[in-house]
Amino acid sequence: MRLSRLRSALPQLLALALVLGVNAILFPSFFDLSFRNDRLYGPLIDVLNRGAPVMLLAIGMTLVIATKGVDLSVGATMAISGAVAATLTVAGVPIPLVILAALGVGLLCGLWNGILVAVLDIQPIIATLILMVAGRGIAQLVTSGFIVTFNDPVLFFIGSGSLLGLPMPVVIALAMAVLVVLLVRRTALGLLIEATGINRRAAALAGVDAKAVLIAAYMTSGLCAAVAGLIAAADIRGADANNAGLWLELDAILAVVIGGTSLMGGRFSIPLALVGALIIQAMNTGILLSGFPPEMNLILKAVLIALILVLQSPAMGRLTALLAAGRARETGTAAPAAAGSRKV
Amino acid sequence: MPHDLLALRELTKTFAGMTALDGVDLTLRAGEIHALLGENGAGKSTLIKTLTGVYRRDGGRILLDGAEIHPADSRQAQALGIGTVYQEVNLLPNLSVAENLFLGRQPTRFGLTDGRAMRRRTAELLRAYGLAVDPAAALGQLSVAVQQLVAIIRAVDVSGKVLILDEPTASLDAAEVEMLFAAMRTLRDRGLAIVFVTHFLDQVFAVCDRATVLRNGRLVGERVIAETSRMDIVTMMLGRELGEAVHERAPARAAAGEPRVAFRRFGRRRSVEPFDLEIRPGEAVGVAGLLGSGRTETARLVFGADRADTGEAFVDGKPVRLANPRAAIRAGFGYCPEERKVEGIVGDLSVRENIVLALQARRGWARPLRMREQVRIADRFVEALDIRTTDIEKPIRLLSGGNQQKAILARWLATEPRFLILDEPTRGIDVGAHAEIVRLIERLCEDGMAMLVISSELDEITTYAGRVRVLRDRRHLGDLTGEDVSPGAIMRTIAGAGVEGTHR
Amino acid sequence: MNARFLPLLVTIAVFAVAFALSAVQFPAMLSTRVVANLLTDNAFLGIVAVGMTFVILSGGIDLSVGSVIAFTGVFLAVTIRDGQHPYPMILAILVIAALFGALMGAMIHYLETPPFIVTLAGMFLARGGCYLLTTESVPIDHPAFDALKGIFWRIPGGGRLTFVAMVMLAVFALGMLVAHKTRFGTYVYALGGDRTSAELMGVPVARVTIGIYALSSLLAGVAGVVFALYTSSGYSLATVGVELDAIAAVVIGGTLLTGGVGFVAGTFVGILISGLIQTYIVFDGTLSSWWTKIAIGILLFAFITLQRGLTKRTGLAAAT
Amino acid sequence: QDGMVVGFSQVGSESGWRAAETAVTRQEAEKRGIDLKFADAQQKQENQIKAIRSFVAQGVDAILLAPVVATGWDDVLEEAKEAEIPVILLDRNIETSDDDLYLTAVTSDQVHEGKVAGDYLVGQVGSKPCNVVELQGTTGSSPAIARKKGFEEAIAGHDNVKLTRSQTGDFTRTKGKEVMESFIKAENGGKDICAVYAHNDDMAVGAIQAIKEAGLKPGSDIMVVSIDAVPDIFAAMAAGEANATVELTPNMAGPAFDALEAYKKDGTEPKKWIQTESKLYTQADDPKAVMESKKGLGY
Ligand SMILES: Nc1ncnc2c1ncn2[C@@H]1O[C@H](COP(=O)(O)OP(=O)(O)OP(=O)(O)O)[C@@H](O)[C@H]1O
Ligand SMILES: Nc1ncnc2c1ncn2[C@@H]1O[C@H](COP(=O)(O)OP(=O)(O)OP(=O)(O)O)[C@@H](O)[C@H]1O
Ligand SMILES: [Mg+2]
Ligand SMILES: [Mg+2]
Repeated sequence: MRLSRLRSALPQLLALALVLGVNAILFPSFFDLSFRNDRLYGPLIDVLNRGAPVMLLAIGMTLVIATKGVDLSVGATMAISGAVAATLTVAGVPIPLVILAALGVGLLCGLWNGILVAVLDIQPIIATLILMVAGRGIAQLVTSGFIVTFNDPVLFFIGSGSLLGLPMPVVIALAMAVLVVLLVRRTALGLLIEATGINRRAAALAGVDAKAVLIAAYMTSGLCAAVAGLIAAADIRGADANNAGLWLELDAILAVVIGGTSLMGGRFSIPLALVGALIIQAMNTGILLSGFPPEMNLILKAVLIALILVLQSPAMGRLTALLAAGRARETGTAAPAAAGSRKV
Repeated sequence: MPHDLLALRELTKTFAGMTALDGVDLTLRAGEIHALLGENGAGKSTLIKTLTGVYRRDGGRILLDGAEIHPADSRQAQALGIGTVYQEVNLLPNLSVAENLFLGRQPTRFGLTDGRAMRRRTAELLRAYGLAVDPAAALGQLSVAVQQLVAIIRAVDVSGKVLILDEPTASLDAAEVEMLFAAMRTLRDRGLAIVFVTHFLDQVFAVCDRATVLRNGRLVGERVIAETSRMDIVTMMLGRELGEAVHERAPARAAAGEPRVAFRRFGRRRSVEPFDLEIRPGEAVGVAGLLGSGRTETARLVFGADRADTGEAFVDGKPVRLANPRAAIRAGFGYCPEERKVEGIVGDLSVRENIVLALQARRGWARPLRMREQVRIADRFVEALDIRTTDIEKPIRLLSGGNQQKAILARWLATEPRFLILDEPTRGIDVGAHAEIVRLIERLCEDGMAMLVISSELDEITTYAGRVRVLRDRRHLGDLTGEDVSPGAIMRTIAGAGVEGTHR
Repeated sequence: MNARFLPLLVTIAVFAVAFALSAVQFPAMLSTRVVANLLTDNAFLGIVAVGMTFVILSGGIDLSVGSVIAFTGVFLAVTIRDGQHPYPMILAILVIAALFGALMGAMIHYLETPPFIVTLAGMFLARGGCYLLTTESVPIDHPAFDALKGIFWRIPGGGRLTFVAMVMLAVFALGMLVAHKTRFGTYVYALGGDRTSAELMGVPVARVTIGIYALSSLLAGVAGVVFALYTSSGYSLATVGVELDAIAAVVIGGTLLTGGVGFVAGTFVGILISGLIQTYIVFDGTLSSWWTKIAIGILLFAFITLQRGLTKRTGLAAAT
Repeated sequence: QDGMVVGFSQVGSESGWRAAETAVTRQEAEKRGIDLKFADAQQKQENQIKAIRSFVAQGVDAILLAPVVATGWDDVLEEAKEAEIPVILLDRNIETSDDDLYLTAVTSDQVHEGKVAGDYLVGQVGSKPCNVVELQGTTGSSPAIARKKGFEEAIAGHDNVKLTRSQTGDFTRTKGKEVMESFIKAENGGKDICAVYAHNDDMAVGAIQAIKEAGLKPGSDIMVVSIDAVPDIFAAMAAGEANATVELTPNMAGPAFDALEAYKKDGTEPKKWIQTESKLYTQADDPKAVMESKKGLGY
């Protein structure tokens, strides 16, 4: 069971290894790690640290995609939560309240999306597109369009502090991942989400409260986006309503899909979505370190994604299986298929 | 003289570690109807899909008219003159009836498809089969039975040499089945070879010339129908003798006590006219009627899947609101829907998860069933209902059709319902399991469950139902009880004779 | 009428009502100039949206179109600057675009990978291709090119039906023909309805998938040419995010993102609706940057809920 | 005169500077009693063209255009000209075959901005060797191209000043910080970097944080030079963490309205290019005071 799960994660892990390997070729000291300012320091840590927001988004996005939906509004939600946090901090509101407000706003955004999708039955992409467009406007409304800088040690710590040798954003993202994984796997939520995503009609007839499940998924996504927004704001010590989280929804969806969760809903894996997020960030960091001219960034990304696609494709899996079987036949050992037939 | 039209030799197919077909031979002659028989999971559907190239075969040869063929997909098989109706209705619900019938071979004019000609020819075809359906209607809006008929008409129309029908009669009633048989005989006489998969032995003996029997993916034997007996065939399929007689009439139980569930003037506009219904503990009420008579609608209404707009419902004398399935489940209801593929199975989930789904949904998300408990429940029902699967972790969509049906039944039994609604519970279930399920229904009644069972098989209904509700044109005509619970009386009631006599 | 056309009729009705309301508020909206502008200004978007309709009908998605438009413009601008004649270059880029789409379609089919990632990679590649050609914005200045731009039909009342608007209308007409009157069109619907069933019924899935993405990219190429005519230049940062605008127009037009249900004609109304929202906001002219965004969101929401509500109600009534 | 209706097609609100420009334009219009019709194009040329067309259809008295890109305006400006509506360009010039299509352009010289920044750096380092890393604006955007060009002109011929790394930071703080982190990793923990040149202040602010978090001192260990002069960079300068910035004034509308009013009154043709000043601010210019003075401008 354990082993089979590891085997199903193989394509993603291979892809990550591939990207890291390419990075190490382009930038030899890529794996250098040192201890500085109470924390680990080095390109690998940068990958984790910079990848934290997309990792967070990917956690919620995985659940939404598992319900056969998609959440385009996460970038905008990040902007709103950052804007709210910054504005309240500047206004002198105590920090615990600020954080609660920022997270609450995220939950509210998720609730809105969830109601549109589950109750009003609007297609997820268009339902969340509404908040994607309007949300950034709301964030700018909160900040009046300029970058609100703040000065608060707690928020600074969230952005650039460290715990157990790891940067805070990484710690928060991992904690959130563990929390959500526990939430969906230790309760029946995961099963209900998957059932709803695969066959909503059958699930509803079996007594699954599909509406509540959908709303819960979008609210989790909103919450994750709010945390990511808080981190993004804390990172630059200011809320940039115009650019915070811009286009990150695409990265998050990409991470989830690389992680093997189908956009048609159903079976999902949060850990693999995190691996997906790391693959994307490793690509970005590698490009920055490599010293190629910036005009090449997108081409490099495209080529890498294409490579990952080929590597992960089921067709490729069959091909390797075929080769393996062929080799087995050549060496005279029975092909696994034949062995199987004798057993049954 | 009939010659060997299609021959399968040593056909082998394995799925990840399990052998579904193990060197199977099959010979089809021109101008014969050939039954392909076997238990659920014996490999019938797999054989068909391997033959038409949907699955890549791992070994063996396929000869058509003596020449080896290698269809890579259903399309190429069609081009070779092999038309197929696969087990689940595999048509496109979003296209019109006409488009479904002519997909891939629409008539064209000046390079553009000629919609009018297509609809005209569709109307002709439908008329020939007595279907009053608008050719331009979206297929998904029609009942499963009509969809099944459309699939058959399409396959018949595209097959030039071989017609394959995988359980086509599962959702048809007697009249439609007769019509289908008439068409099959005509085609046979025209020299087609027809493969016919069914679990109804009556039908085998009614139309088939020869039969090939599979068991566990192996060929058991081939028989000429005229020279063999039912028992012989059943024994070949099961590998043992079928214990008891299948159609033994249960002693009519006098249902006693207060009603478990009661519905007063329950109805819904444009669906079913208001009706009264009471079911007592230990009572199984059968529901009979023609296609589209409103049986499925009645079941959905009673389960809260469609909301009733008039009337009230009572459980143990107390009023309940059946606003949605969840409310019904809370009240102790269970419902096995008719459309297994769209409303029953959750395809990518495992057999285990499908079985525990309803129970888990009722407990709520916060009170998960422990893994050990889930496995125990799943194992128990896999054993009790003899669900053939290599592994309870296998995605349910990979199970054979009949075994999927059993798993859905298990899903509801696991919730230990007080009132169970079954819509065509034995559809696609083999003889052995059929007897099991009939026995199961009887046992559940003995244990005091209240049941509403819809079935097109009147023989079956009369076995376990002490009372039969008859429907026509979305109206509940009334109940047949006692000696009137017989296929003949039901047929007469449906047909309109003697209604007055039984209706009270 | 057939129930399948209901969402389309509702969408048209919603647009008509909205246009009437806007015209009451701003009578200038009724001029032929505004109506003609609506067509001209959204011509390139309409053309890609037709391709996107096919992709979405088949149950897929194409994120690369915005970048393909930009690449087409940059390619034309650079080659014409370097002395090539526009017409052969237009032909060349259309062929390139179609091949590019076919390649994506082939990857989607043969590697069995989700269209989302494949076309996202395509989006990066085409945009990166722009940067490789040039990062600057390059004007297009060629008599043959200007000749195309010069074609228009003057409508009474000051409006002009420009060449690009005519191209868009032609593409919509052709799109409807292909969707509803060819085998390919039916195959597209079949794929979106249920891929497995379609395959079992003998739809040539590989060919159709490749064809769909080739068509989408080809139309993105046409849209790129139209955009180049519209702006007389090629710019590598042009039309960022247009794929989302196109998807939104398709979905507003009543096509289901899950595939199999929808109309090319609906997309046309979708384009008009999104154009109307923009025009309305510009006519209003009092909204700040952020209120502009919020207003777009609110109007979008209003349209969608109205459309859904009406479809549901009339749908119930029609079911009698 | 009074009650003139002017349409303003703004690029969007992608940065603090942009928001300030919008705010100042509104203030200037209000001061003069002009009815400003504002249209935000969300960074899309097609939206700007649509907006101008709508302005023409509405019959405004004049149009202000802050073009998102230099090319592709001929046709729509032609339409405005046919309707006899004067168009004034703000903060960026356009490439056109016919200068008569617009009344005047109020812009800075962005190549010059880059050159001012480069000259400052060259002057500061003297003859010492200096490896500079560059944070570019959005790839393909005209300020990024021009500011790079100007800077390279300034350091050309000074062989001790070298551009060793150059990446895009998309004009944002987040990306500026991320790219700078990588540069530091790539250049021997930052020890091989003498200065960072950022195409705008926002990226510079991000870079400053990255430098600090790497344990280095921005402003001394690594010099920071940037462009725009938004308030936050003055705060950094006051703290000694940034060295210089080149001002790009958000008040483009003031001169534009002046020219427009003169033109409307008696047909005075303004100059074709009204160039705004590209003033260099350093730590010596009392950054705190400058910051205060900019507070009211809507940054
Ligand atoms: N794609 C697949 N992957 C793995 N196993 C499969 C697959 N398809 C079928 N099987 C297995 O092969 C066996 C034969 O299934 P098949 O569908 O051919 O049975 P059948 O004879 O048609 O039964 P039924 O009467 O219930 O339709 C079953 O055990 C089933 O679980
Ligand atoms: N022969 C037919 N011709 C046209 N439409 C039909 C026919 N049979 C059924 N229908 C349609 O199918 C729909 C489904 O009916 P319903 O599900 O109530 O049938 P049912 O009584 O459950 O029968 P079954 O379950 O055998 O299909 C009805 O709306 C009916 O109009
Ligand atoms: Mg079968
Ligand atoms: Mg039914």
